[in-house]
Amino acid sequence: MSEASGTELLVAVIARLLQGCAHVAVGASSPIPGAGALLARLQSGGAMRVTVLGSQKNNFFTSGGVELFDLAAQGRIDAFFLGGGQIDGQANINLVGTGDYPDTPVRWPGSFGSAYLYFLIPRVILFREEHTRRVMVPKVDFISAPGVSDAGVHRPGGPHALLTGLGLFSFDRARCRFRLDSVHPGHSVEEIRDNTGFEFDCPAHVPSTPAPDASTLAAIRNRIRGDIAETYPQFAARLAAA
Amino acid sequence: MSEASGTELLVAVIARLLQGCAHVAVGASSPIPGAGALLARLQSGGAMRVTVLGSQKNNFFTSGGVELFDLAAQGRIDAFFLGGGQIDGQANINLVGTGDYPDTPVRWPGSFGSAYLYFLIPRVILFREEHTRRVMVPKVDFISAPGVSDAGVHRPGGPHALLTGLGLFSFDRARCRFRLDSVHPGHSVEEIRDNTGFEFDCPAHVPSTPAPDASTLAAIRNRIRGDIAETYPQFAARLAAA
Amino acid sequence: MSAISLTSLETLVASIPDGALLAVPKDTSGVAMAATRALVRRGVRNLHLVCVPTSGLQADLLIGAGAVAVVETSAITLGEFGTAPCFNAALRNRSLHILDATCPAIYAALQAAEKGIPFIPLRGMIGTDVLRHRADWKVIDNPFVAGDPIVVLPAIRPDVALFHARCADREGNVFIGKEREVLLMAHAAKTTLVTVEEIVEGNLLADPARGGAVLPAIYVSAIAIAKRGAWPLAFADQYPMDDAAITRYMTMARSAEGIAQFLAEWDGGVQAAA
Amino acid sequence: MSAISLTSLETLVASIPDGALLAVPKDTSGVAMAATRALVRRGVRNLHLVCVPTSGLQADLLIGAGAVAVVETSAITLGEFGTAPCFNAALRNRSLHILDATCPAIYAALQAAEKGIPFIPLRGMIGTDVLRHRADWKVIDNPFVAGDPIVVLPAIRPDVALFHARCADREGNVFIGKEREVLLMAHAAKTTLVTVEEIVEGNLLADPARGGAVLPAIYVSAIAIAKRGAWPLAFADQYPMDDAAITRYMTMARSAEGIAQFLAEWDGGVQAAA
Repeated sequence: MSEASGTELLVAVIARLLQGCAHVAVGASSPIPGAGALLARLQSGGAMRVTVLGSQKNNFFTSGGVELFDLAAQGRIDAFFLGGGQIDGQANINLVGTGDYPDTPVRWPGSFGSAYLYFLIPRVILFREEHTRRVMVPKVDFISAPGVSDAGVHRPGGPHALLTGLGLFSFDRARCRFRLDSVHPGHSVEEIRDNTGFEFDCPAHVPSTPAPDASTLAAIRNRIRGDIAETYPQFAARLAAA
Repeated sequence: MSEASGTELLVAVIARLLQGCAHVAVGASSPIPGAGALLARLQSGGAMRVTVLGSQKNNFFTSGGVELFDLAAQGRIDAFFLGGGQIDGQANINLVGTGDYPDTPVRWPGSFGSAYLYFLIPRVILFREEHTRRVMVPKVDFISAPGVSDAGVHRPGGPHALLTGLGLFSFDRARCRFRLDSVHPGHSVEEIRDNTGFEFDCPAHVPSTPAPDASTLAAIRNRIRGDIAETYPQFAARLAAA
Repeated sequence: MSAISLTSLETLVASIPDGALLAVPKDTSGVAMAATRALVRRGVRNLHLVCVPTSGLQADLLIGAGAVAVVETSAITLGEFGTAPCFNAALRNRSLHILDATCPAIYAALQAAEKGIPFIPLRGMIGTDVLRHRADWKVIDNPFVAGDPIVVLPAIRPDVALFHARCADREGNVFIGKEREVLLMAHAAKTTLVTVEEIVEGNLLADPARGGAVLPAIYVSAIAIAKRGAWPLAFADQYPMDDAAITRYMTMARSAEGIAQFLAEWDGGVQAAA
Repeated sequence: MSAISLTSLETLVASIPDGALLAVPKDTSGVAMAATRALVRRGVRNLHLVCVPTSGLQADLLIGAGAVAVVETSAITLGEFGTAPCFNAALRNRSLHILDATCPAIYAALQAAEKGIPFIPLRGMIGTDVLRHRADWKVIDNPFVAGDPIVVLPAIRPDVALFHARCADREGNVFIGKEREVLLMAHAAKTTLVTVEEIVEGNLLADPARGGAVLPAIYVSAIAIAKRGAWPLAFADQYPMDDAAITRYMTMARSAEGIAQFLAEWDGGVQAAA
C-alpha cells in the first residue's frame, strides 16, 4: 500500500480529534471533515452518529434547516467544523471579507452559522488547508465568530483545534492562544512560523503528525471513499486518484 | 317541515354571526358552534374556510397543536368560540373554578387557550347554552381571559357577541357592556333579566331572534347534520331526533 | 448508524426517576397509557407533570395513584365523561400543586427549550388571573417598541417526554404523522421514551413520503412495543376510545380503593378483554 | 373547501410589488428559478431580499438584473463554481445594502413572525461583528437571570415567500416532504407564491403517509405549474444541477451585457434544450 497522501493524513487526524464524540455534524462543502467524521464513526464501531449536511443518507433532519442550530443549542452536537478566509491567534474567524466592512475589497460568501455554532458546540475544529499569512493573520478584519467570549456570555462551545495543510494546533481557551501540537510529514516548524501571521506557543520539540496506520489507510481508501461519494463524488474520485 | 328546535335556532344564529369571515376555527367539544360554522361555510358558497378541532376532514394542521395559536397570532383566524363556567358583564370569562383560587370549591378543567385566543381573534363569540345567575355573574371569580384590556396592551381580538339559550347579546368594547340584541322565541326580556347576574343595555323594544327560514332549516337537517356527524356523531343523532 | 435497542415497558419506565419533570401529550396525540400503568406499578412519586397542553385520564390516574406533586396544564378533563375525579379531589384536599397555564404558553415554553433559549415572549395573557398566579412568568417591555408590554415565559425543559406512536424502525426513528407536538416534546426534553404499536422494517427516514413525518432516533432514548398502548384512550385511526372502560373508571375513581381496584383489574387483564 | 386557482408564472409574480420584502429558500430547498426569471422579465425593482438562510444563483441573478436594493443573508455563494459575481460587483460599487446575518438568526426571526411575537431571543452572536453592524438587533439582560446578556431579534415578516415544490393538489395544498423551511417561510409571510412540478389528484392532507409533510392551502396565495422550475439548480430527487448552464452563467455574469444576454438566451429556450 502506498503512503498516505496529504488529504488522507488530514482525514485520519480529523477522525482522531473526534474520538469520544456521540454526535458529529459536518457543514456543507466540507469533504475532508466529512470523510474524517465518517472514519471516526467507523472506528467507533457505529457508536458515533454523524450528520453530513447535503447528504441524503447521513442526515436525519425532519424539521428543516433550523434543526442543526436547535440541536446545537440543545447540546446534542459534540463537534463541528468551521473555516475562515482569515483566522487569527485568538481563534477569531472571518468568513465575510477583508478591509473595512462593508467596503470589503475581497468579499467571501458570509458568516453562515458560525456566529452561533462557535458559541454552542463544545468541540469546534477549525479546518483550513491553506496555511499562509494571507489566512493566518494577526487580527481578522471582521469577526464572524470570536475565539473566546467575556465571562458572563453563555458559551458552552468554542475552538478545540486548528488543522491546516502544515500542522495541527490545539487551543487553550483560558490563555486564548494556540499551541502547535504537531507538524505534518514533509513540513517544518520554521515553515509554519514563516506562514503564520500570529504568535503561538511552540514546545521545544514538536512531533511529526502521525501517519495513519495500514488498517486506517485501507479503511479510508475503501469504506470511507465509498461513503463520502454520495455527497462528494468529485472528492471521492480525487481521493481514489491520490 | 317542523319548526326549528332550540338547537337549530342556535346553529342558524351562529352562522349569521360568522358572515363575512374568511376563516373560522371551532374548538374541541363544541358541536353547536361547529354546526353553525359549517352552515356558514355552506351559505358562503365555499368561500369560507372552517377548521374544526378534533375533526380529520375539517382540520388542515400539519404543525401540531401550536398551529391554531400561531394562526391566530398571524391574523389568519377571523372568528372563534369561547365559553365559561362564569361570564360577567365585562365579558370576562372563567374556565377555572369558583371561589378563592387555588381553593376552588368547584373546579372546571382549565383555561385552555382562552387566555391567548381572546386577545388575538377579532370576532370571538361567547357561547353558553345555560343562561342562569350561576353562569352569568356580576364578577367572575377567576379571570381566564378578560373582556377588555388596558390601552397599550396588544389586543386585536376580543368579544363580539354572547349567545345563550335565552338570547343574543352584542358587546360594545369601548363601553365594556353587553347589549341585548334579541330574545329567542318562547322567552322574554324579563326571563333574561331574572337569570342574568350582571347589568346590560336593553333597548325599549327587543326583537325576537329570527327563526331560520325553510331552506336554512333544510340545510341544517340534511347537509350540516351529515357534515358534523364526522366529529360529533351523538350530537348529529340528537339533531336528527329534534 | 447505531440501532436503538427495544426494551420492556418496565425497563422503559425505570428511567423516569421520582421527582422527574415529565411531559405528556394531549389525548389525541398518542398517550402512552400502558407505560403509565407500568409507571404507577413501579410506585413513582413526586412527578412534576407537564401536560402538552392538556391531559385527561392519564393525568387523573397518575394523580389518583399518588404519583404527582405538581401539575402544569391548560386543562384536565375527561371530556363528555365529566370532570377529572382524582384531579379535583387532590385539589380539594390540597395534596396537589397546580400551575394553571394556557395552551400556547406551554407550547411556546417547550419551543424555547427546543431552541435552547432561556425564555420566549408571547402575546395575550396580560390581565388574566392565569398570569397573576404564575410567579414564574414575567411581563417586560418589548425592547423594540416603547410602551408595549409582553409576557415572557421561561423555557420548559422536561427531564422526560413520554408518548405512544404508530411505529418505529430498528434504527429508532419513530413515525409521528401529523402529531408534530410529540416532536416538539422530544426536541425540548432531555430524554424521550416512546411506546409503539409495532416495529417496521426498513428506515423510515429513507421513505420519501413518510420521511418528513418522523421523529429521528437521535432524540429517542428508548422504545418499547405496546400493542394497543394507548388503551383505553383512542389512538389515531388504529382504535377508538373504550367508552365502557372509561365509564367504569369514572365510577371507581371516586375513592382510593376504587383506583387501586381499577389498577388491579388492569393488571389482571381488563385490557385483553377489551 | 375552496379550491385555489392555478395561474401563469406571469400572473404569479405580478403580485410581488416593487420594494417587497421577499423571502427565498436556500439552494437545496426548492428555488423558484422559473418564477425568478419571470420576475426579472417584469422589471421588478428595489426588492428587500431575505435569503433563508443563504442563496446562490437566484440572489445573484436578481442583483445582476438590478432588482435588489437590500439583501439580508447569512451567505451568498455559488459553491464550487465560485463567489457570486453580481453580488460582489454590487457590493464593490455600493449599489447594494447588505445585512449580514447568521443562519439561525434568520430562522429565529421568521419563527417570531410565525408565532406573531415581535421579537425572539437567541444565543450566540455576542462579540461578533455580525451583531455590531446590525443596528436592528439588540442585546438585553435575560429577564429571569441577572448578568446573562442575550441577543434579541425583531421578527421578519416577509411580504412574499416564493419557492418551488414537488407537487400540489387542486385544493392548494403543497407537498413539501422534509423541506420544512418553506413551511416556516409560508407561516411567517403575508403572501406565499409557489411553483410546482405538477398537480396531483386527490387531497394531499388526506394521505396518511404524506399528510404530515404538507403546506396547507390556507397559507398559499397562488400556485403556478413550472416544469423543471428550479432549473438550472438541482431539485430534490427530480433533476441534478445543470453544471454547464451555471458555468456559462459564471462567465457571462462578469458584465451587465453578459447578464442581459444570459437572460435573453434563457427566454429563447436554453432551458428547453437542457
